[in-house]
Amino acid sequence: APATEAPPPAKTEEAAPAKTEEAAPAEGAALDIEPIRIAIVMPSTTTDLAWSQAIFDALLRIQEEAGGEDVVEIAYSETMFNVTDAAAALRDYAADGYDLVIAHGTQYGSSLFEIAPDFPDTSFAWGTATDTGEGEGLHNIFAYEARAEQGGYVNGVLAASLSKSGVIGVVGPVEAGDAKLYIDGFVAGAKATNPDITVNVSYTGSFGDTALAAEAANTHINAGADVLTGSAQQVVGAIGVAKEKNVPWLGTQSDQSPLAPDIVVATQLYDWHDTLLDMIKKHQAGELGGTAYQLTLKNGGLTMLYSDSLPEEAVAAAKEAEAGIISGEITIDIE
Amino acid sequence: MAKNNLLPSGLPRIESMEMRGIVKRFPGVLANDHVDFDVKAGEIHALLGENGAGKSTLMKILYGLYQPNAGEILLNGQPIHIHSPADSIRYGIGMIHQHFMLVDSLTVAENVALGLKSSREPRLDLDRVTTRIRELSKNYGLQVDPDAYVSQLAVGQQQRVEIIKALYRGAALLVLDEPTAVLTPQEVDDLFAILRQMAQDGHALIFISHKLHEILDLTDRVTVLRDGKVIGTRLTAEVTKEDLARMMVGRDILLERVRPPATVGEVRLKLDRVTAVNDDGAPVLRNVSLEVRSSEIVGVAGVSGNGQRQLAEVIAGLWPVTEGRIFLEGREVTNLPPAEMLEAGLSYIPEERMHDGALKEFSVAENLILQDHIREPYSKGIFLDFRHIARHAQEMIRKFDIKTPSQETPLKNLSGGNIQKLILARELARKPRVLIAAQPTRGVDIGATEYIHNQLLQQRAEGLATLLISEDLDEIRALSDRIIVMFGGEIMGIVDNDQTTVEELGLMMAGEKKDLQSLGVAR
Amino acid sequence: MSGELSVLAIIVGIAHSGLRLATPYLYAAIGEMFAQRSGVLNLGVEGIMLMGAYSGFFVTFKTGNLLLGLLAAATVGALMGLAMAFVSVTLQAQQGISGIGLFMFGLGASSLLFKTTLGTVEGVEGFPELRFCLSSLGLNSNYCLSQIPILGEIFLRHNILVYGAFALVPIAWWVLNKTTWGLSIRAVGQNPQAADSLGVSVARVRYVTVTLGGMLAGIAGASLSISLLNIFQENMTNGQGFIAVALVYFGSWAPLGVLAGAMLFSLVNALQLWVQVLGLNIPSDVAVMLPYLLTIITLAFPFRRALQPAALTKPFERGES
Amino acid sequence: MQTRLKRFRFERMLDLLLPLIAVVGALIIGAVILVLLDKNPLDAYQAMITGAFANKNGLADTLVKATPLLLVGLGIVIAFRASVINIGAEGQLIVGAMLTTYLALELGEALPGFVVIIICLLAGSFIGGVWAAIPGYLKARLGVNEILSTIMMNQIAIQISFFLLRGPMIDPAEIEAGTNIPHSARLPKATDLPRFTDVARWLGFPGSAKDLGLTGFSKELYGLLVEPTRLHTGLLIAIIMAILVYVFLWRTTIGYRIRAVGLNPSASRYAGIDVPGYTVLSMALSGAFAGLAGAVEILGLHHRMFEPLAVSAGYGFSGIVVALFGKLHPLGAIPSSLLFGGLLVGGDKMQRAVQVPQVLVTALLGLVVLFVVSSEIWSRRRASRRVSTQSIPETTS
Ligand SMILES: Nc1ncnc2c1ncn2[C@@H]1O[C@H](COP(=O)(O)OP(=O)(O)OP(=O)(O)O)[C@@H](O)[C@H]1O
Ligand SMILES: Nc1ncnc2c1ncn2[C@@H]1O[C@H](COP(=O)(O)OP(=O)(O)OP(=O)(O)O)[C@@H](O)[C@H]1O
Ligand SMILES: [Mg+2]
Ligand SMILES: [Mg+2]
Repeated sequence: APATEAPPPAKTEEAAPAKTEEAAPAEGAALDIEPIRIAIVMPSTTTDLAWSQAIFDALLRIQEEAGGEDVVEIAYSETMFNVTDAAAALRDYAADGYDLVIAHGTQYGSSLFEIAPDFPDTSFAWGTATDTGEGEGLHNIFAYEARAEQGGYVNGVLAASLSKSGVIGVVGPVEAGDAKLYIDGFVAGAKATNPDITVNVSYTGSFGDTALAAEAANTHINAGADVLTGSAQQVVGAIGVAKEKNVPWLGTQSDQSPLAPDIVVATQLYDWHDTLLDMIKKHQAGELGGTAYQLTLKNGGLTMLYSDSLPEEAVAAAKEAEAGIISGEITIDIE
Repeated sequence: MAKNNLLPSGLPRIESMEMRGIVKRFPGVLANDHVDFDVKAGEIHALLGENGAGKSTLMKILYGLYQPNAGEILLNGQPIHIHSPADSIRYGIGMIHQHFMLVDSLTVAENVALGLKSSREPRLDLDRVTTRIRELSKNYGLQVDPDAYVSQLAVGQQQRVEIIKALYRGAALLVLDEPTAVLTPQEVDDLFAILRQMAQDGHALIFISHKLHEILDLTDRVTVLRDGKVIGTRLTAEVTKEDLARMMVGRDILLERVRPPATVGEVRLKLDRVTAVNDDGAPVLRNVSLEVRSSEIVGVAGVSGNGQRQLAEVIAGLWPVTEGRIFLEGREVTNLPPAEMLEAGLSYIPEERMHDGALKEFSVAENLILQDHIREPYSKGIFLDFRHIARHAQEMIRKFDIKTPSQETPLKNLSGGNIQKLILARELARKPRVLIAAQPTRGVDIGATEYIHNQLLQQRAEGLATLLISEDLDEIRALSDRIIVMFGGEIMGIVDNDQTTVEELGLMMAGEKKDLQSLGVAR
Repeated sequence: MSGELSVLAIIVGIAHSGLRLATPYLYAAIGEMFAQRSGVLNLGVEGIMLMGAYSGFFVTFKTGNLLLGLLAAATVGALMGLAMAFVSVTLQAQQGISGIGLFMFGLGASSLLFKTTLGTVEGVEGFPELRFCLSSLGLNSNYCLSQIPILGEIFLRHNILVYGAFALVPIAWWVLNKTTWGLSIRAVGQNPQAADSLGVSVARVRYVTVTLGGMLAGIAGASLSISLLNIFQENMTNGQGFIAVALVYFGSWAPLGVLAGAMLFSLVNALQLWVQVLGLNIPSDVAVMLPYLLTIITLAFPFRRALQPAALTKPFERGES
Repeated sequence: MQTRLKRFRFERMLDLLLPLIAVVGALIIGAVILVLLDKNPLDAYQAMITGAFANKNGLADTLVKATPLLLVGLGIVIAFRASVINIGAEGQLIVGAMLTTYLALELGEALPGFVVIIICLLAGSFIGGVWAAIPGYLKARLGVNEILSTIMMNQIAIQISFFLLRGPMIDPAEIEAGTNIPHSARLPKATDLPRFTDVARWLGFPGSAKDLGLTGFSKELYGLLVEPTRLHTGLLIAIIMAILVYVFLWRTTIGYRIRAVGLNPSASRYAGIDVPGYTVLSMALSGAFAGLAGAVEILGLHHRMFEPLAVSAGYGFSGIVVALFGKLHPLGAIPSSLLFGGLLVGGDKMQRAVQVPQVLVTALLGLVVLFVVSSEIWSRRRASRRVSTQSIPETTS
């Protein structure tokens, strides 16, 4: 099993863009929060090993740390790909008196902006997004996003150091959004490490086409790739192929190593724990919204997990990249 | 003794089959009302009756296609239960259905092999089936290519396949439901020879036909059904045509039509050396030339599948003409789309009335405006005008004596005869200049037939030019001024009805061309 | 970009991927072809595939026995086919809509079972690639037939389920055209009245074909979950069942036609993956669109006549005609 | 006569009740599953019913959901009436939504809102119609099976949308923020379809439910009409369209022809109807309704375009179910869309109330569909008995 590095103690303050605030530090195990009811609406499933699972796991962790269901009550709606249904769920949770209602999908935004004014005492959270709706006079929305390109960059550095063939394969879903951020960061990281390296990127055109993702991985391997990465829930298919062909895989979003412990050698983990906790605290302090959060390496929202099996110098290069990004020495150019 | 019990095919004989007190109710119809019927080995027993008398129903019960509401069936004196065709086949009963039971997309051999155990299960043994078919073809004079697809066969050939299917299974008891409807006189003779042979060999045969002379010619006994009841069973030798007709209808009947003399007028329809081909490029019409004048009925005789349907369809604009020209009232209309042919004054009664002529799910009123719904007064702009449509329907129902609960009734609830009357009403109401009537009385009972015939004659008197296509020679003879005989897509001859004989027509129907001079001067 | 890759290697890669991608389509489409040839349109293939994928995976995961897993997938698929047969043959329900119902049920039920029994995406050891090594024949050699250049590389590096899918094509052809059963199936789909009048049980034929179709759809699902991907994830078929139904139409209801359709679709999919991998300057969306576009374009060529079974989607009742 | 009439009415009622009985049957199986999952089925179903129908928000959600279902269903009705199987409503809806978004963004500032709305509705219908006419044409002229081609066209529509949304049509703010989420900018507010509450305000409704002293369900109903909910006037468009489609199919010559072609192409050809032309036309009309649904969803609900499958939301399939439940009748599609919309909304509500996985709802709906189609055999049997016991006069002979 990979050595899971304990999440580094979250850092305070970072030169953040205006109106963007960092998550507050989490102190120790016992969380000091009042009982709260949280509801979350997600486009895929809580077990997708990717986008939705990442935040759901964080919620469960908070619940556990805070003392269980009596303190943190969690309600969820998954597979809410249909925005109309998602909106109904959001309104319903708010009407049911949930204190924090999370809309975990970009596409939920316009619905959320219509619902939020009707529930001025409820906090809402919207991700991935940067807009808290203050421009429209809304004060009870938090926004959050993951700077996926940061971990992407680190994974890229790692991949370039691992690759012997000089070819790396990337299995993307749809060429947009979070996935594209990650992949662009990945390509930048790989190129920065080895300008001659070839990074082949292919998209399946769908978030859930596991079979095509698997074949994309196969194709990359046939094209000479000896390190693979990819994003969205479809990648479980690609990881299966990587496992079969014994090609190392670099993950993102959720920890995919249980699926192939020897193959998933590094992961950019989205750790929403601190962000969520900060929202809870703000809410309980009477600040219902208005903050835009970012998961970054610097604030510990993005953490890198490295497997023991990785060569030391590769991990060293990756950690150096991490440090560079955190310190601001490395800036990532994306299209 | 034991040998005596076997048929030449090796099957055991059915010494006797008896149906007792058979009752079959369909919703609203008592199709069989306590029917008693029997047949013995070596006998040909005729079943006779008007359309809808219940003949097919009785036979379908025997074959296991329907379950009777009451009554029993005895085989060799033993009561038996027939739940499905599989059962009846097991008992040695075979049936040639009124409507062919053939799979178009399969070959003749495959159709024959269907449902049979193969000699090398699970593999098909088509070679053996083919050989057997060839044998049967030879023994019984039934020419048919085992490798041909059924869809490629003419109707007469398909009928042969049906017979071969039954012979192949060696049915000890064979039911033939109107097998002669699509055969030429010569083919009928051949079939009868086979049937007589089979009877002699010890088969039991049940034969259904509307043609009285066939019954007199072939059968030993005859049972007449009317309205689902048995009117009587007679030895064929002891009855006359007139007796049978009276038993069938319940009164004396006059089968003659009076065709008053008429003076023909201008040429309304003219075909000039029209040729047409099918999807495979094979010609279905060759150099067909004809004229139909005002106040004239021209009959087209011929065995089914000799180009009559295509002739009707090229005129209606439904089948492309590859060579030659068609004129309607002097105007060339070759290959105009159907809509324009209708516009030009053509009316058409297609032979497959349910398939081509009407919409089962549409109401009577809707069916009556099938071509003309876009015209005044049935519509204004794009909107249908229901007041006029209803008024029109009422008028047609009254004028043409269409029996229907209401004008809103879906067409499928009408009987065949009334559907045909509706189609006739619709076509005539359009005040056509030329009418093509294909098989206008097929499957229609005597009353309705009489009515339709009289309508056609009345329209003739009013100047309509009619091309009457029929496989019923009696009908052609009764109505036509001139008769065209078709064979293999060609015109074999055009003769004056009053100056020809059935023999002459029969020869031409079998493919003998009348000499060309007479063709030219036939008018 | 990848200059070192020879054209030949790319072709080998495309062909190899094409065969793998075609595998689930072949199972599902051949099964569906049987059902349709007998006159039943089963639009629920997608749902059956998902249930097959789940049960195959679950049993393999719990027992470690791939054959048991395959058997489970086939059984569950057959049961769902049987349900479809009951609804569409015995209860004469409209086939299009009952298929959609079956699909929704399969999608929901497989996910529900996944959540309650597994809870998270797990992996199994799937059917291994066969490499046809001489050593397995007891020969003292390290050589494997899969090393044969080109042909071996394309054809001899697959697992047993891939070979099974392709073996199914001639078998299906044989059953359909060379056996008494096949004759009954063809007749029942074309003219059930005629078949019935010769003692062929229309209902039985349809029950068997639809159940068989379900079984093959179940195996199609298993070919994803325990042979190609070796995982189960909710909705992992992602519309492949519907494509399989479409391929039956594409293939004009003939095994070889279905094979051609499945290969065309899969090869173009493999090709578009290569197009992207090679970094050719085509937007990814356009590349993904290729197989769909090409399928439509191919169909527009008039060289084929559709041979749609005349009784397709029409329930049969004796005495109706 | 009296008893016959009574029996007739009773049987008619049975026809209407049968689907409901079937729904109950499916729910009983669902109850067993719920018990196995350790949930109380009574709570669950109570949540389901109250969630969909008991209060103004539930009702609003049901109606909002029923709107695209009805529009898509109407299109399906037209296609199926012409014997064309349109499985491509999904793609047609998506292209309608895309063009609507584009036009609303382009014209939204330049023209008055209602003008833009009308342009968008027409354009959405138009492009949906064109998208469907392609498979229609391929079927009519080249014999390409429409089940196949419409499935393929769906995928093409999805990929084109992704292409446009991550490039030419992406929200500029996304590029600025560097997040590159593939959605368009929010459409100008002026192009929002008015919500019921807006309409009520314009019409000067007397006041809130409380002011009027309403309680119970009437309060909810009143609230549904005048208080802020998501309910938008797209619903009215859909209902008006249902009536128009009814008039169109049964009162116009074009509708007559479409039905004739669907019932019997051969007889239609004999009657001079251009069968291929009407096949294309009915497909195009069918697509136009799906396209209109796309336009209405964007203008009335989402106000921006995002992931195409999240906009089309399976309406292509559920629309088919709605049309068939409605017996392929435009007016039947109205209650059918309400029922189905209610089941979907209520199912979600149940999921939230007792926290069962969402997929249970999907499985349950599948069972409902299976049970309802299976139950039709009884009403069909009775219908055939009914028809044939109507007296038909004997022919004179
Ligand atoms: N499946 C059925 N359902 C309802 N009524 C039926 C059915 N089959 C036959 N009938 C009716 O039963 C009656 C007897 O029909 P049957 O086919 O036995 O007549 P037939 O004597 O064979 O007539 P034809 O000479 O026209 O073949 C008719 O009124 C017919 O309409
Ligand atoms: N297969 C069937 N199913 C249901 N009803 C049928 C069937 N066949 C016939 N009928 C009904 O039986 C009645 C008689 O039909 P049929 O066509 O046999 O009339 P017919 O007795 O031959 O009358 P006509 O002499 O006018 O042709 C009609 O009401 C028809 O709807
Ligand atoms: Mg009749
Ligand atoms: Mg009969």
